[in-house]
Amino acid sequence: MKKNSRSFVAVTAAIGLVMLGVNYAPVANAAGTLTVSIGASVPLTGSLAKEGLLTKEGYQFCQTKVNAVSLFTIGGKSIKLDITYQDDTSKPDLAAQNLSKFNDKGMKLILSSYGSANVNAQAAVVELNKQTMVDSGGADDNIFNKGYTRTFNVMSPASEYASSMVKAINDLARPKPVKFAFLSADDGFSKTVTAGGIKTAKALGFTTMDPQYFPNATSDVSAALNKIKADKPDVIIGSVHFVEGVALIKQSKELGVQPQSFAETVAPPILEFASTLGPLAENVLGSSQWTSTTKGRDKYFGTAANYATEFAAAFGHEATYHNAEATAACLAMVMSIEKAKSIDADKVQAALKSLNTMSFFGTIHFDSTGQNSSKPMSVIQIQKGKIITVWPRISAQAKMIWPYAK
Amino acid sequence: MSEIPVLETRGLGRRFGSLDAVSDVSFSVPKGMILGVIGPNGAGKSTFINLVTGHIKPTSGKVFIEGKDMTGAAPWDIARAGVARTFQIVKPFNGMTVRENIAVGILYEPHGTNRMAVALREADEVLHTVGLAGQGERRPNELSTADVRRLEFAKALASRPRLILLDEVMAGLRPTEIGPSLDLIRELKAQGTTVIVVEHVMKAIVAVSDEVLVLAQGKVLMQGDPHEVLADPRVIEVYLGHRYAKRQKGNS
Amino acid sequence: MTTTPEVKISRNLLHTWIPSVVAVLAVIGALILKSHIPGGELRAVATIFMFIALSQAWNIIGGFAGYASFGQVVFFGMGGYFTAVVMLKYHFSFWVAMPLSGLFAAVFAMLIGLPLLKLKGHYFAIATLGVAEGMREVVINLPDLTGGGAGISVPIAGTFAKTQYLGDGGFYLLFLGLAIFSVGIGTLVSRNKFGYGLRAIHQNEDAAAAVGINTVRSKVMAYGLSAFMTGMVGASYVFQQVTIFPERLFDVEITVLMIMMVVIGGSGTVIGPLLGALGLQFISEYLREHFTSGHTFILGLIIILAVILIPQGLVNYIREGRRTKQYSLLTNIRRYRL
Amino acid sequence: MDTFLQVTAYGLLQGGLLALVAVGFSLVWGIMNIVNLSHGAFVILGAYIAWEMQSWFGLDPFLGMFVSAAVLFCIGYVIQRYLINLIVNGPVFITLLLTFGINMIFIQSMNLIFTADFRSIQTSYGSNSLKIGAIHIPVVRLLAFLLAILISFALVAFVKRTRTGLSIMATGMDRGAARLMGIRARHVYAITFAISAALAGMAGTMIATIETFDPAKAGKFTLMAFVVAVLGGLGNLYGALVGGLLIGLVESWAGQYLSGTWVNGIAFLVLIIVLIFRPNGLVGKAFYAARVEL
Repeated sequence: MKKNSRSFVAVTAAIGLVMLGVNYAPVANAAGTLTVSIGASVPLTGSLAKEGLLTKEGYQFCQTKVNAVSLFTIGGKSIKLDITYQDDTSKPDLAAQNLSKFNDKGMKLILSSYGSANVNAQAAVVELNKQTMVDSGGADDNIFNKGYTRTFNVMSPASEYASSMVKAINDLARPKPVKFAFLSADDGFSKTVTAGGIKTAKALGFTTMDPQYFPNATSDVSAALNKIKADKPDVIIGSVHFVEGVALIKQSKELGVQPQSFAETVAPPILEFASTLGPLAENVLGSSQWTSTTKGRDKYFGTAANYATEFAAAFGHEATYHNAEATAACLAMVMSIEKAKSIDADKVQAALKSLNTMSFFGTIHFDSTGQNSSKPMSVIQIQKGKIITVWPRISAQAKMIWPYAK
Repeated sequence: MSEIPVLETRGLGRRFGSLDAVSDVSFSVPKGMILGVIGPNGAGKSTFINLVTGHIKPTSGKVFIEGKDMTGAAPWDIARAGVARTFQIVKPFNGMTVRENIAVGILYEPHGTNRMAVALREADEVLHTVGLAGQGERRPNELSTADVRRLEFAKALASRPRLILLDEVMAGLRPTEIGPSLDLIRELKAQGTTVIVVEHVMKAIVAVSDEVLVLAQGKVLMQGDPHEVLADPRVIEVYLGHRYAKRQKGNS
Repeated sequence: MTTTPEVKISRNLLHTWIPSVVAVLAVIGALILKSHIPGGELRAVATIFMFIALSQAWNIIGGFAGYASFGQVVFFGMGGYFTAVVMLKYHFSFWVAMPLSGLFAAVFAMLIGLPLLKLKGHYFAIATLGVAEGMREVVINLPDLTGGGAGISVPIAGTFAKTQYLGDGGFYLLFLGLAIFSVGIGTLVSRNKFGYGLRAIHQNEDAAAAVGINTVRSKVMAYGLSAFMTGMVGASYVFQQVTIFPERLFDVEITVLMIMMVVIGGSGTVIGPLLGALGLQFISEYLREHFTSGHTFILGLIIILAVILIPQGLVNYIREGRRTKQYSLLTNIRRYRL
Repeated sequence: MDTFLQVTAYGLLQGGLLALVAVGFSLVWGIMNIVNLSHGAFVILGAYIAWEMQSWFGLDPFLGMFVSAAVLFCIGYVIQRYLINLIVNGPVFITLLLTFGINMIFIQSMNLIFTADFRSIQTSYGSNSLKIGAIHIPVVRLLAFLLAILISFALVAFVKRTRTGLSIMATGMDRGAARLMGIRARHVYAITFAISAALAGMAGTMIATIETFDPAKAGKFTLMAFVVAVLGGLGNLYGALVGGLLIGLVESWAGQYLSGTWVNGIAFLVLIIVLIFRPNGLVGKAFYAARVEL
């Protein structure tokens, strides 16, 4: 007992010492440069590791590019981005805790984690710590309806994900389909997406069936398909993530569910979607935050096409919209720093509020809740294994193929 | 025998599937008696004990403890009614010291102390009684086979039972170690405790029992004076035949 | 009888005040530490406290009674959701909601415990795991009450917030309090009749019943107590996190962490789970910060080594060593190898 | 009616896949009393190996699965012989923790080697279905289902007919006695674990052909194997098959006839009910349940 108690004291003391000894990295001040320390907690392990890595790549690309061009100075010093990464293992509590640790080290500027749950937790902490965060990975509306003022999201809101595809079909599909079936994962984000889609579809006069839900990240959506099969919908819209998205297409084939068209959120613009499904992926519609034909340009990355080329050269794979979102978030941060002529979190926050600019990512302009609601989403279609932008018409690379039979 | 018997069973039976492990066992044990229970392997001796102590629920019949119907009662209720037991396959509490093993029994005795320190002190007395003095701080798994048997015995004694059922406490003991155990059983009787001894060691049973009950195929074959029972040809036939003879030879 | 036991007992009594003094010093140390570390570190240390409380809670049912509650997180989740719902919908103060959450979890545990605690070993483990996974589904499928997959947010400011957000320092103290409370309960249980009854049940239920222990009642009580503590921790976690989601609140990994901490520290002891929580949480936090891509790999290695070298847990290893004067790790390996 | 038949058929097929995942897990648990928390990681590793075989050599997954099985057999042997054997006589929690540690290392290694990208093995026949009336029977799922049945029978034949199989069984029942009979328990344990890992590898290949996989999915397969093994019961090599089919059916029916997303909840409810009324599982033997010690 005695000995154990002593070891307890020793361990407590040791922990105390180590924690006191944590280094508070001051803003390094080399001659002529001003280092901007930015904290980024991203999921590098766990269920969101894949998207987390894409997010990190996007941030890294931004840092390299911005540091290389060095387009403005503050007080005569050129800006150097220094982004510190921490793994949050795909868990909201760690995503939040990492931000507080950044705060300890004086990092007030934050680039977000990936996933609505993670970003939701982060947004609360950002408010408390008076940090300023640009969000590239959490689009769920319920992050932005809480009155937070320090989180800014470069993405189009969740309600646009399915809506944009409904609008595209309304706009381009001939003969026009009649009946829409919505299949959805049961997480908050996907449900918001579905609700938005149904609202738009009804407004445009389409018939909508009751949405069918399945567990988030399931690889078996057969129950939902069996339920809608008899009603023969013309279009199946899936609010899904990658795994459910692939399952939806595969199992539809297996079960003989044959609508005129499939449209899915999130999954189709991911590169593996086409390679995983092969011919089954052909002509599936998807909504994307960004494509290489997105309209707009900025002084760091040029156009979306420039971005795509340079990114592919730097990372050896095509840029996905997750990469672009992350870069865009970082870009919004940089532009606001330039505008504020300061790296103070409050001044950057003020600059973000009034930011209104074009970029390789399209419009970046935050509404009062901090969402980039004026940015339209693009609709893509897998055509011959390639991700082709088909809507809005202005950035379309090819015509939407319609209808198609599976 | 106008007194209420400490233990009485009426038509006690237990059926496992289509097998009658024990059937129609009726007998009674008056206060202060040492009853020996014998029978060949599979005769239902352990099942019988388990039926009395509530570890197995009977499918027929009744169990009365000091006149009270305890049929189907939970083992702890039977323990609290003053019945203690040992297990044929010893079940010491391995995570605790030998003293603590005993102390648990003392703590959970209805009229006992609730304080561990007191219970530990009392445990030392029990350990002394069974010949484990000085072993109190060891772990059961560090004891010799004989000492583990003693511990099993001591655990049963800890709750100061009025009836104690000993399931082969002498199995595996050397002849020299059997003597002290028998003395202990006699001492229990002297203190007024009723004892039921289930044994394979025939010599021990004969030496200590006031009466012997013979189980065969789950039924009572006969009950009576040890020497008379052992001399009975039916008993010799079902059970003792070669085994007892062999043992006698080996012991002489 | 002899005089030796008397001496031993008085020595034991002497021993009892040393841990108390150490405990008081540790608490004072923790309070001093609070004013010396910044918010993020406070949060990290609060998480350590949280796991101390959780591992102590698990230790009651898993360590003492030997029932491997693999679904322990269900009480964390239900306690958490109870608090979130009553704070959001009924405007409860957190200080009322928290103990109620504990009670809610305890009552639930005792209800499911009646049938489940008849199961043994892995079967109990999987059944409790089933309850946890099932309850998560229930929470997801009751969106009107729980917010479903979209999560639920506790009011922390404004008119609906009866209790203002505590801040990093406040939660540090709250979790410290829970840790103290749980270590206190653990100490009490480890020394009293109830705790010895549980240990006896752990070793052998038939033998425990034979000495008069009401095994059913003891197990159900232990499960309830364990759930009570876990539920209160869950409630506090929810308040700290503000917005919560079913995936995290019913995350099986939280259970696994509790078990790891208890087993590596030394199950069935009080100091073991405490050290386990402290050590493991500290190491994993350190690794995560310094080895961004390889931290789980290293943590896995550490766990494997710890399990092979000191399978009985740190505290039990030291205790055995002191008793038998045998510290060799090789003998230790020999004990459980084939 | 068609819908019911379709749902039932699909549930059975899905159940076969679950059985395939669980059969090795159940074997190791039954024989050695080890709950292998790294089983799911073995499944995923098997999927990766088959995927690599296809992408490098164009090997069809139904051939590639033998490569997966062979590689995992070796890995499994080494892990049991040189790691798990070291603590196999310890309390159950020790083996749980050890395999959890192994699991962490495997998952992180796969994360680093293969990245967290989603993958899937593509075949020309991948999503084809046989049509029986209005019922669609997906070909690959059917093959996986048949494989699960085949493996269950093969395993029983192996255990009952071969020397190695008999020594595995004997060791499972009474290690001491088996040792006295000259059975090398260390080797037999390692072989048993190796077989289990090999079966996980085959299951992984099927998973890769039917669905998508990534390292983070490992935990899900371990959990399902756990449920299926308990449900079927230990000590019966058909246990996994029975448990798998039941879960498959229940989930399928629940998905079809209940609203919302209750499928997993219902599966676990069935599990708990079965455990309360039949603690040894549906076809398990009491010996294996009683033996469990903590």
